[in-house]
Amino acid sequence: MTQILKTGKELDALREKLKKQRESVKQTITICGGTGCHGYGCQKVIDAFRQELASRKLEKEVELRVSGCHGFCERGPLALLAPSGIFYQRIDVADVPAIIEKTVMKGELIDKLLYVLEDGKKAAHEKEVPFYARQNRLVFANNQRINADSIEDYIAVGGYAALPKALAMKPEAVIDEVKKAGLRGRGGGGFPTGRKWETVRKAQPGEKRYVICNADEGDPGAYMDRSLLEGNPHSVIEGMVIGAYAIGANEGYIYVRNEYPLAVKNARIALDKAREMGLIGKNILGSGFDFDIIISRGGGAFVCGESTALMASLEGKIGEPRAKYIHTAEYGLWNKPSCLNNVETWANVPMIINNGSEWYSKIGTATSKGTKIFSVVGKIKNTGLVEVPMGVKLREIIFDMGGGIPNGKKFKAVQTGGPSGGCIPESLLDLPVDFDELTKAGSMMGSGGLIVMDENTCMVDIARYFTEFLSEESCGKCVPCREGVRHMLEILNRICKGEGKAGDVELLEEMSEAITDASLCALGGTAPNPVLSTIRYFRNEYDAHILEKRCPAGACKALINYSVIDKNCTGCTACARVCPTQAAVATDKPAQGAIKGKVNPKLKMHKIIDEKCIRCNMCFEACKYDAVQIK
Amino acid sequence: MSKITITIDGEKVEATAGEMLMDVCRRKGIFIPTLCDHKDLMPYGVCRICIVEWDRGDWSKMITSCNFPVKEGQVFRTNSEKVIRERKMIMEFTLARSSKTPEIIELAKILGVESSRFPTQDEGCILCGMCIRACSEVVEANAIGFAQRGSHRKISSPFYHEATDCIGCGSCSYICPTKYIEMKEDADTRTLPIWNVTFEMAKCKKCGQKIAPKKQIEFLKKRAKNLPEGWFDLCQNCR
Amino acid sequence: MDISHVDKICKDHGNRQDQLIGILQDVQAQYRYLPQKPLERVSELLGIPIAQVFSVATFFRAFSLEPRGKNVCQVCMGTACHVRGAQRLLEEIERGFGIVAGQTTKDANVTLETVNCVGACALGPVIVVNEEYHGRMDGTKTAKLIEDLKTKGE
Amino acid sequence: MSNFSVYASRLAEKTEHFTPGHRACVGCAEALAVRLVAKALGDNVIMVNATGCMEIISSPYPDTSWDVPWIHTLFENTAAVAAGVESALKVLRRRGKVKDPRRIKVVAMGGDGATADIGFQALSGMLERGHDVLYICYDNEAYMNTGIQRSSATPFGASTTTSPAGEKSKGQQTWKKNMPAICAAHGIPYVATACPSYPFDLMAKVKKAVSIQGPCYLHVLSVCPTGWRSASDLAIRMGRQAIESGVFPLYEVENGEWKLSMDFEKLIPVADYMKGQGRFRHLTEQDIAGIQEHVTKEWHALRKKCGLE
Repeated sequence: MTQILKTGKELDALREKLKKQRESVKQTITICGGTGCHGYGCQKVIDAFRQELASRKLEKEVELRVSGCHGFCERGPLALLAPSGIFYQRIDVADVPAIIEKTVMKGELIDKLLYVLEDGKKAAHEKEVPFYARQNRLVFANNQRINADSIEDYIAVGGYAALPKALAMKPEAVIDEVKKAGLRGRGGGGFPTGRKWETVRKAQPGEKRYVICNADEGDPGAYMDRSLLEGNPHSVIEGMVIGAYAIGANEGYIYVRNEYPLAVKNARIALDKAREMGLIGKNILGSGFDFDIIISRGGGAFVCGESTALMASLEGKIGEPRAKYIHTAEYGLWNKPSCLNNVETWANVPMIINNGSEWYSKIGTATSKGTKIFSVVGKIKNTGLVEVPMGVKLREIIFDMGGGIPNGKKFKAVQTGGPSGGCIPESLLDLPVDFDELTKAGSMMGSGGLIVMDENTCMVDIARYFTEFLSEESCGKCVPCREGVRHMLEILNRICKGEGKAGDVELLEEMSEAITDASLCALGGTAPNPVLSTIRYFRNEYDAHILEKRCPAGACKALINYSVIDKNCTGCTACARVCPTQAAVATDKPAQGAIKGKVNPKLKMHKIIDEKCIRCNMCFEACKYDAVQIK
Repeated sequence: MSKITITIDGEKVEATAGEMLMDVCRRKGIFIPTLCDHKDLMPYGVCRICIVEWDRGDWSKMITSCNFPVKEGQVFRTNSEKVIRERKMIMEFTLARSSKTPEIIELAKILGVESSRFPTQDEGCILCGMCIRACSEVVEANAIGFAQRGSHRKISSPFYHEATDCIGCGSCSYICPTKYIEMKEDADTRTLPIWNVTFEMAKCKKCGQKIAPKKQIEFLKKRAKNLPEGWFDLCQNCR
Repeated sequence: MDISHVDKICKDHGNRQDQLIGILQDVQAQYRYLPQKPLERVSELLGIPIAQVFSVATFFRAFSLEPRGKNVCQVCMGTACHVRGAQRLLEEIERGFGIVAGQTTKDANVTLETVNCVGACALGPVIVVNEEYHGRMDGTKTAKLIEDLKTKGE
Repeated sequence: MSNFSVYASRLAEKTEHFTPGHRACVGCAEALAVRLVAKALGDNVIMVNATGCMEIISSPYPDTSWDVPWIHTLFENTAAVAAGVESALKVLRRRGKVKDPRRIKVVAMGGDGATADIGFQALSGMLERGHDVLYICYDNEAYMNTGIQRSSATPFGASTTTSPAGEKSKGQQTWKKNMPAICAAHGIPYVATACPSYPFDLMAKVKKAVSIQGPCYLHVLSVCPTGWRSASDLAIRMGRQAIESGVFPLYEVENGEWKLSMDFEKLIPVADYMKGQGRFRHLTEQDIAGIQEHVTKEWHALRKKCGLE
């Protein structure tokens, strides 16, 4: 039976009750049920645990929790055991009986499931793992403590405590608190959240107003919003209710990407539960304040990260932005004052109300407060989500938490801010991460994707990739973005094909000025950033492509050749078997390379016929003896 | 509406608060090129040719004058080097798209652009959206729209078939700045090939002259109230 | 074509204009693409002009106005996947089925699409087949995936 | 283009460059024509205005109806002055004194007397020299400003003060001079006829004419209730009847190619057009039959030129 909460006191009482219930359980096993771990097959592991527990009749003593993303996606599927705090990674279905048998029942560690530290020692607890050790998990903390679809869990760990507190305050005081905390929008632009709320509150007196949660995380390479909404949707909802109360809105939307089915599902469950308990809906906790939230699914358009485009799309129109000389805070959705913040921003709000602005503003740098979640992906050892206080150096994130570059390759650059951001070279890695510092370096915070690139990543190709992405994602409304970005792409394509001309780089720079200044929205306005930042820091690579017709990273297909290193070729025929165009063929000479220390003269040396080669990289991947080289 | 004073190119100009900058410039006889602005339609701000520089003291910002509501004390430059340079680049983009359209070639010449450095196309439509806006804002028929997005964007009837809501009023053709939207008429019919529609024309009961497409008259009948019986049966001459 | 589903879908969404995209998603889930008749019905029920519904249906990437195959194979082209070689995998699949991204095989078995980031960046490169994630793909795994899909079609 | 009627009117230019408050007679279709032309031209224009009704009514000292540059010229030299303005602009531009990158349109205008009679040779010279000027003739078929004297554009049978109808006379004894054809014969790029009763056709033709480089000629029939002795509320209808009866057909001649703007399966009788006008009141049925015959013949000749017969 769901209890309808009529006052804050009832909520507190319920929390106490749930806490006790939670404490009564002797042991818990928390399995990460984020999308990353699902990709590794965590559902099978979960099912195995369930079965195992059932067969041993341990269901009452051991609680199995399926939580949201724990962040360390690289090592999934992950499990966290309480109260022992043991942390297991890369779990296989076959390991499940052993975990129950040894660890849960006897408290023994299973060696092979522990994380191996750099010095070869094993870490039994999360805190000992460098990836977790240096993080400061505030927003993300509850993700691994609760069942993603359980409101009771959220309440038990202190959720919805900020709500009655805020409802007891005057709306202006709530805004004031957020302003003092120095919270800035986590969606990319970094606009002060409190100021935005204030504008919305003051605009068009007497009119209806809206709060909107932007969960249309379009930045490729960023997925913290997804993880939050999947793992802890109530924190977002709580933030939205507080925000709505502060600005005087009675209706809210969560605009979520349809590509995130689990996030849609969990958010929907969370809303239904919150509504049942009276935490959203009419007369919330007896305060007389009404507020409800509807989920709207996006259709897959990067431009809908732009507030005006998102609102147009909510209105059932095509997602094209409009000029923002009149702010959406004054005339937004259906021409009413509207407050749009992204998932992470909303999730920060309950924390500020709970702990006070003074506490919050102590975290971070002078202009950027609080923590920020980054998704560290690309050519890096420990891919995953990290939450760090603002001001942490990029180097710490990439090398200390991220573990550096795999396969002994060299670090080349890190791309921040998604397609609108820029590439930051090694020389700037000691840059503290905050909104203003990144902008100064020609990039931006964006939603917090950090894509790490190694020496095999071609920076011209990266610029081309982002430009292609933006050209496809441009809504096509205004000329500089639609036509300009397309022409930029055309030039970059030429350069990557080895058809670049002297003066192309200068033309790109000239075009960038007009595209940046004259585009209608931020998509176009920041579209040249990847090109400009790569020109700024990696001009030599452009020159190599244009003047020497050479791709230094060996990535641009038209500028590279595959060949066989004779002395390494063992004649194993792996390349010939995978080659889709019969470009890798055996010669009549015997192979010189040794298999397990032995040269087999019956095996023939292979070669690659360049005219037939389509540079699909299959032979390179297939060769176990490093006999295929890219030049 | 309160009167305000703004500065354009060093000259003090009186304006009404909230008035669009382009209108103020026009009144002062300052030439602002545009390809997508129309007085009877809501500003859309897509051709971007009308950009001017908004002087903020120690920094400046480029804004489009067609949809920029002016406020007291603002300072603008409509002919700074930056404005001229960026307008030229945008014009080059537009010219590359519509390299054979006389109206575009002429405006390009005015802005000092003789040719485009980019690969050229011969697209009659510049995607200014005037036809679509006229159809929805003025006629309220909402018969046409944009299809696709990005560089694939085009104006289109639903499903690229017959525009079922089209009433054949021809406003799209009338307003099209590049004369891309054709309207053909013969003795009994009117055709708008781009929307795949042909209409039978209603004729005046008295003189037999064509009045308008029958569908348009039906559309009007639904909206116009209190008109005399048979008002739509006669042409303007015979009414 | 049976368009009675459309009425239910729209009703489930409260016939609200602000649910247009969600409704179109559900209509697409029902018919595997967006046929004209159901869209006209949506237009009628929601009071949104058909021209606008059509614009929205062609604007967003998620929608297809052409019938899609029995299996939908999506290659993630997000940045993380790109730097880990997603382009090559896409080309491999294109070769494997003899179609390019956005097309459907002649036997209507497989539709190949690209998506801009499915938010599983740690798994990159990712290929999603019928909403099932295949992470850390390489040439060999992809070749197997192609074979599997081909057998499914038989 | 004729039936843009309903919605296009809402999209038409609303700024007036020939502003209200002028002294034209009630129901003057010529003032209406000038207003529409000024609208179509916009503000980037220099007007050269011959002596005549439009000059007198728009510029009584110290007022003016014009909010574009405007110069008054004599009957005989309008086209010459316009040619001078255009040449001067060229020179000023070359010397850097005119910096506006736009083409500044020079438009000359005059009545039928200033065009077909007194200013005829200057016009012919301007057309022949190829100046980039649009010449617009507002034809009200007599010298109305000075008291309704006949001009060479007065139609056959019309009674004016110098071609009065009486016992011995049946009014004007010659057929109307075909100015558009004469101008077209100069081989200029664009000649057209128009009438304010068809405002969108008129404005489209003006816009087309100014967009064309080189001399262009536009002949606008302007109903004059005072001089034609017709009801002042019927000027628009009378204009339509002139076109529908074939008395004043609407056509364009673009680079020597003739094109009818409005074709009719069946023309309305000339008598319908004439009956509302005092200047034709004296004509007998037989006279009108003669005129009808002439009009029909001319109409077919025109259709033939346009390749329709």
